Amino acid sequence: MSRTLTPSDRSAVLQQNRAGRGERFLRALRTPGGAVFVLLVALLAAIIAVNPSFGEPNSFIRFIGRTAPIAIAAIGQYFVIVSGEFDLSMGSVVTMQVITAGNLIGDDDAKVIPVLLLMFVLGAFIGLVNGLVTTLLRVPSFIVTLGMMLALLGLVLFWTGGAAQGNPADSFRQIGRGGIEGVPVLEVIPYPVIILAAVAALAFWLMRRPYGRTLIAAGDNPTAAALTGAPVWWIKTRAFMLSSLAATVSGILLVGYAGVHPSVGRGYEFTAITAVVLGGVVLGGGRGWVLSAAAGAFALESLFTLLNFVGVQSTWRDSVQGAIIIVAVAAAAKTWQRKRKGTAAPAQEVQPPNKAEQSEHHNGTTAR
Amino acid sequence: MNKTRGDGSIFSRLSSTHIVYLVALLTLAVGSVLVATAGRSFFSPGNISSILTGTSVLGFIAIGQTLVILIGSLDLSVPYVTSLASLIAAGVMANNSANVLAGVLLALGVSALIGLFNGLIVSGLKVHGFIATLGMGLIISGYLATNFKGSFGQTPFSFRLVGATGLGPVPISTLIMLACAGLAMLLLHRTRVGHQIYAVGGNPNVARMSGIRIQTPVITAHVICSVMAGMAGLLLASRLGVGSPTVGSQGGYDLLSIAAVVLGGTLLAGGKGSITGTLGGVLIFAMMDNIMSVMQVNPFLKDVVRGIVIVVAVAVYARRRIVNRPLRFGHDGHSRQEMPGTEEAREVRA
Amino acid sequence: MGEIISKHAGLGALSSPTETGSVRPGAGPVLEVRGLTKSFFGIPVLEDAALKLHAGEVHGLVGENGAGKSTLMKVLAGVYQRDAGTVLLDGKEVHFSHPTQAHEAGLSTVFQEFNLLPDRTVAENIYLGREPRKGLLVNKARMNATTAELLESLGITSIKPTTAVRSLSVAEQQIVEIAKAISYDARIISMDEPTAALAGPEVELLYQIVRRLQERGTAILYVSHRLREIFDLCDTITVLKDGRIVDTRPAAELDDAALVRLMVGRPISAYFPDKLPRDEADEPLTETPLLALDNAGNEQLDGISLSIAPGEIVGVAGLQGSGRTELVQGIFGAAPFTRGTMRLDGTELLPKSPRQAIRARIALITEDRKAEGLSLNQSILDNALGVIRSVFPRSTGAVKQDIPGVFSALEVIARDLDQEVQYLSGGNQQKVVLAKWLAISPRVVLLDEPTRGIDVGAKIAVYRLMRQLAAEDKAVLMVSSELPEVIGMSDRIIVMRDGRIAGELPAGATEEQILQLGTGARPATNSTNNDDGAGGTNGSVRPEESNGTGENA
Amino acid sequence: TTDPSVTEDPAGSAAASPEATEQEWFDQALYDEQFEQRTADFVGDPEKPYLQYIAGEMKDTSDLAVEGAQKVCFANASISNPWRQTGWITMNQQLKVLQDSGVISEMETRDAKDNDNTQIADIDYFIKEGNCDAFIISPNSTAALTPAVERACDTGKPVVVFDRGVETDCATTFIHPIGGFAWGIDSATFLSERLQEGDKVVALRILPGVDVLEHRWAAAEKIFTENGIEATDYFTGADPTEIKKIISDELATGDVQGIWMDAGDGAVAAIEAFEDAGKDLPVMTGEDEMSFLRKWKETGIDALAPVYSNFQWRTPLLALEKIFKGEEVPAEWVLPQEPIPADELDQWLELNEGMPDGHYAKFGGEDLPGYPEVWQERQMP
Ligand SMILES: Nc1ncnc2c1ncn2[C@@H]1O[C@H](COP(=O)(O)OP(=O)(O)OP(=O)(O)O)[C@@H](O)[C@H]1O
Ligand SMILES: Nc1ncnc2c1ncn2[C@@H]1O[C@H](COP(=O)(O)OP(=O)(O)OP(=O)(O)O)[C@@H](O)[C@H]1O
Ligand SMILES: [Mg+2]
Ligand SMILES: [Mg+2]
Repeated sequence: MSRTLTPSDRSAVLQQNRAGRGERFLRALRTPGGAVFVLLVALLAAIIAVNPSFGEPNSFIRFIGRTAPIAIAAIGQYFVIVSGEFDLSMGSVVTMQVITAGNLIGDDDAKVIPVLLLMFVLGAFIGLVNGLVTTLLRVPSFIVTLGMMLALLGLVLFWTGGAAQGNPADSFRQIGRGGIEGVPVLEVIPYPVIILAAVAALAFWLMRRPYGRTLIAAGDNPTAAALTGAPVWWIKTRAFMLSSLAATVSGILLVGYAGVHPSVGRGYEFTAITAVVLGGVVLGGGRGWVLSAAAGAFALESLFTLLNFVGVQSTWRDSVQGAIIIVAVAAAAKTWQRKRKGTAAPAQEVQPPNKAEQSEHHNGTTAR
Repeated sequence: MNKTRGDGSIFSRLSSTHIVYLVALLTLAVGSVLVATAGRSFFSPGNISSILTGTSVLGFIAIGQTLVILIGSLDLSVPYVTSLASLIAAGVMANNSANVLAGVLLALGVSALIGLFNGLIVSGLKVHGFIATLGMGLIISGYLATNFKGSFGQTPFSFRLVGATGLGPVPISTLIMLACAGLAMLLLHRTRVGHQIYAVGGNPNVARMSGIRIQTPVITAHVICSVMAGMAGLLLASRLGVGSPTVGSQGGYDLLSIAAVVLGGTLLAGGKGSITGTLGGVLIFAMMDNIMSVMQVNPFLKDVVRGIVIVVAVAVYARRRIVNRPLRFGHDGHSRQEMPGTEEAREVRA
Repeated sequence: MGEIISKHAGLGALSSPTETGSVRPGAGPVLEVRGLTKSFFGIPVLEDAALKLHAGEVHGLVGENGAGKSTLMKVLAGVYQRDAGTVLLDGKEVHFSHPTQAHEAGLSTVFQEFNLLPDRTVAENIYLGREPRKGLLVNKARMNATTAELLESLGITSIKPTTAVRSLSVAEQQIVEIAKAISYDARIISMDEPTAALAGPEVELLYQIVRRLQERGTAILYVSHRLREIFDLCDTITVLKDGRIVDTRPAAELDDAALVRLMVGRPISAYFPDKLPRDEADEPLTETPLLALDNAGNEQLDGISLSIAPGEIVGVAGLQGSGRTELVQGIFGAAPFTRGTMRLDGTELLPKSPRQAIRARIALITEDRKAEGLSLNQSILDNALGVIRSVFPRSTGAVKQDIPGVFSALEVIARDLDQEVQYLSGGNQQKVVLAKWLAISPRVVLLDEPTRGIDVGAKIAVYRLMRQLAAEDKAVLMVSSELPEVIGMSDRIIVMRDGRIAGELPAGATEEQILQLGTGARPATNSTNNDDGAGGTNGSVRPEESNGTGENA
Repeated sequence: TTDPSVTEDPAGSAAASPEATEQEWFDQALYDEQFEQRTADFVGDPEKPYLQYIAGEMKDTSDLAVEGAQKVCFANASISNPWRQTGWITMNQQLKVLQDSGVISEMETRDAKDNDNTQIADIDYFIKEGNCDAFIISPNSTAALTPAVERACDTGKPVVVFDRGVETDCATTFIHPIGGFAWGIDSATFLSERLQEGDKVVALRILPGVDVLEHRWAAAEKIFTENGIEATDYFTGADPTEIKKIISDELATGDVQGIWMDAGDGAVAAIEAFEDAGKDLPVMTGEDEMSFLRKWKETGIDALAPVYSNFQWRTPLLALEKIFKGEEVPAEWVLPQEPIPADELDQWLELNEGMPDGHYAKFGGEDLPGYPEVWQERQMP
């Protein structure tokens, strides 16, 4: 550190310069990212009100277990969205992984580990391609991943003739289906719950690491990020890889939970994006917390479950979901607005365009 | 559009619109060869009309989508609007040519209303277009699934003719679509709201500071987009002879139209793009489909090709350097001709 | 809207006041502000501000960063809504909820932020939202014609109405913004730091425009941090401090020192701090320059050769678009050099990316804070840790400890480290940028317009910092459009023109010498006085331009 | 509709009254007819079910007789689900046979990807450009495709419609298994016999609005209500994830005695939901899809596999063979549609040893070239 400034007592200054934990927590709850937790609690309460048995530890833990795949997908999608991009290829990746497991593992337990590795490599590779095409070839990620979505699914269906051989060895399916039996209160802790916890913890940790902070900064203002020496292309590419890897994990869980079928993973990208947005993460990047994204996924699932229990005609479910999304996001938007009431330039939506582009021309970063 | 070229600068390369049509030309060339190998003629009236037919439905929707994307939003609700419109039209007409006008007006009216809601949600509630229209789409799809079991209503013969007849190889529907495109261009380039659409898409704050009320253009764009989707619905109703709750989603027109628009060189971020380009994009898709069908490509592989073409094509435009500054010196360091920019800068000082 | 256009015919003869009857001698103030109060969620930004603006008066509004100048203007322009107070236009109370209403009431504004659409033409930008129409359709011909007229009437012959703004130089873009504000044919025009992006000649042009408007009876509210302009142009000066009006006085009663005292509240001993003695503890200076460029060049620059010794401050002057920014961006690898060599402390290094440069401990404080310097939605802390995190992640923890100290030393004013930087005023934002770069303890510090649009207090902080860095044997390269600053701070001055180094001047060179090199002109009369001086400049510019424009033919 | 008599235009009548948007899929006449057809006896060799038909009006095709190999144009709705894929594979193998025997020179196929509009365009293209000697059409929907099929008929060339019907009888022949109501009757009666009044059945349906499927449910619902069985239906999009969630939630709220499915796709997930919840397995009807048959065997549940005869994909080409020869064909070619009961389970399982889960037991291609590899690898052009 330069001798230019040598403050008398650093730690002391630190104290006075940082708001207390409690205050920061309250401040957080008032942002959309915090509000989603409140929404989640409300929904769960409603479900239990309608159907008390849902509140029992066992069925509750099972609920968490079955929500794990979409929550993990949402966490993956979060990395991409917070960096200002989209990943529409997620659903296709899930499907691909499910089919891969079905066709390559078969009943052969010995194949489980190698195929598992292969799946992760595949996932990472797809993310890499999405990322590189987006950052280096400067194709909007919406388009890149849309193309990937079409191409990937087409390839898988072509390869399998539309239907997988069958379910893979049970040892593999256990990952998504089984759990630790004989736990006191809960009776069972499904593996998906444990995996979700691990993934969430990892993501949370990652977002507090320099990488995570830089990722958000890059989503907020790529130009500035690049000028502070961040390799924006590689940072975003890694976000895409994380997204595909998350999709891979949900794929693995789904093979266990649902079994192998070409329709597994259909529409996952939109569900995941919806969840992330419900979690108060701003499309366009630069704002939002990873755990809120996961919470968003749970809120969405709880909503469906609630509708189920209330006995809403299943064809109406789409409509309710649609309405909820709009309302939730509108509310979030209001909050951000109130937060910066009177600002002429809500900067995360627009930055002075030509300046942005000038420097885009100086250094190869894509300004949104 | 593309005023950037307007300033006669020697450095600005081909506009993306040009490239779109180069790509289209390429597709045409490759197509005619491939089709010939399959023992067919690419340019036979039958084939041309089948290609053009392929353009009209997507064309309508893509035109609307262009406006919405130009203003920096998106519309994912189009497929459902299309279905709804087809149902309303067929339902109201009920195989009676007297009701044609009523059917058309009602269908378009309802579509416009949906567009209005989209616009209000986006501009008023400040909900990202992606979410707003995703939600709206879900709401409508729920309504359709609940209230319509299978095809419904019937369009009278007179109305079916629209989808069936054509001038030579050119279907009436395509002509109508082109007419709409013409109107959209007029709107964009020769009316205030058109300029405002570009302005707001380019930078909402600047637009606001310049005294534009953001709502107006946003809502206009969304309304027009939905109406166009409605037009597509009408065309489908006329081609199918009935309304169907699934025609829209069958075509996957939401993502496809967005792809077509971007393929047409319009900036997904908004503020820059053209209808002409979009038409090019739609044409490319139509030709690709036609070629692959003639070649009897495996249906699953068709999507693979589509996906790759979209990305590759867009990558091609993206490669072009954003000409925003005149080069002063070549690589050899010999000073280059200067662009008006710097030269004028000097005169201003005088 | 048609009538607006027709009025412009009159604007063509700006200089003759009689044409527009808007001068009402002896009449009361055109605009009067009473007890204006505005706060952003709790934090008061303007408190009980009062202001009188008369027809034909140029009213200077000065104050430190964050004093509330821009906010005041935005409230008047209808961008923000006032919390309390009254705004009287011709004695009638008005309340603008949208900029349009302000325009219609005859009040237009040149905002501090960039306000044009790069992809639209000049004409389209100027008439945005009120394009002349024939029937329903926009009448482009008419629009371009009136734009041409307007620009001509402002003495701008070169900018074509059909040019895309993107292809204009930054200076021209600023001129277009001013033209736009005038095109509303407003009776009141507020200008928020209109010269922030302008160098000598353009400033000259602005002077002329302001004076003509004044003659014509337009009332002008003028914000600037360049005191000289304030004294050159303004009849009355209002000083704003922490959202309150400190004083309003005729310009004649004030001088620099007095004004600064009012603004800062404390007397400034020396505006430009003296050099600091080297720390004896340091090992003696080596003779090798810390940074040396030899015949470097790229698409924008050519034949750049310069060297900076440790502990030296080198100033870079030049006109808008002369390539100063490209120079620093070249050294920093943001717009890499494609030719020539660069040596850092004797070792060959030609950065191809900022990352590479930063690894070599080169820092660049960019010209445009908001677009290139900061992630506006991120907290002060996150911004300050930006570089460390992306280039030296391992040392993040250690640096994090220092940050609060750095901020208190820089006297950053903020709620706390978690506040998002978008809510800071220009000066404080700039300090955040500085802190971010100090964190890597750089060897070479490049500053591009480091004091652009920041207040006296912040400026002095920046100057002190530069001296400090020099005293620590860093190499400092400062690009600036403010000549006094360049002269006051530099050990040597490099003057650029058309992407080449036009020449080098020793410390204490005069503004004239710099201008002469910068424009390639014979001695020009000092830029503060009227047209013919610049005219003279012009006469002599032409022949020497051959290297640049000659090939245009 | 696989069902001929949906020829009266529901639209016209429905459109008359707005509230008629709620279409009534149930059709007593059709129901009764198919009820009978289930037990009717079929003309032809039981070894070749794909050639059997219920005696009825025959079409004389002598004027369509031709010499030499003919070109066939096939406008397919899609191959977007395992059932259609299996059939498509079988059809191609059948084609090979007829090509070798010189009946058919080539078959040009256009796939509409589940899109009415596209299929209409495809048919028009065939008419204009295909120089086809005969058309095979598997309509994507009933009403919408009617005009296009009529246009095909107007060419005077033989037109074979199969699977779903259209609202015209201009086609030379219309091939289909008995139909949706029969399916509904078989499955629902089975469940009703096994369950008591007041028992709960969860009906898992793929999607609304598809007539083939709606008829299955229309019949089943009728029978359930008659027998006082409480049936709640869900749309699952055939997505196992959805199915499993639905069942889990149902089991969380109360016990479920029976599962009814309008297609076996995803049946496994339904059973597994019971296993995971630790409840005793339900009485169940699925389909002759291998995944279900295998799970059935493995769990030994009390089940029935209704069949929507996949072998019908062979028939169109064979029908054309007859037509080219000038032999008469049934105007409406109703193929047998027999469910697989528990006692036949093992037989069908070993017959389809090694077939993928998405394969259908009654695909009827055992005697075709490439059996079994082609179906095992699901090779399609
Ligand atoms: N939209 C906003 N939200 C919250 N605070 C704001 C907003 N805009 C300005 N402020 C605060 O109001 C104060 C005044 O800002 P303003 O921009 O008016 O100062 P200024 O005098 O223009 O400073 P400068 O000379 O740097 O432009 C600053 O402290 C700034 O942080
Ligand atoms: N005509 C132009 N179009 C786009 N960007 C420009 C133009 N002119 C200058 N810029 C940008 O503005 C900044 C200033 O660069 P310029 O070449 O003008 O050097 P300069 O002398 O530093 O000018 P300035 O005083 O603006 O710093 C750079 O980022 C440059 O890319
Ligand atoms: Mg300001
Ligand atoms: Mg500069």
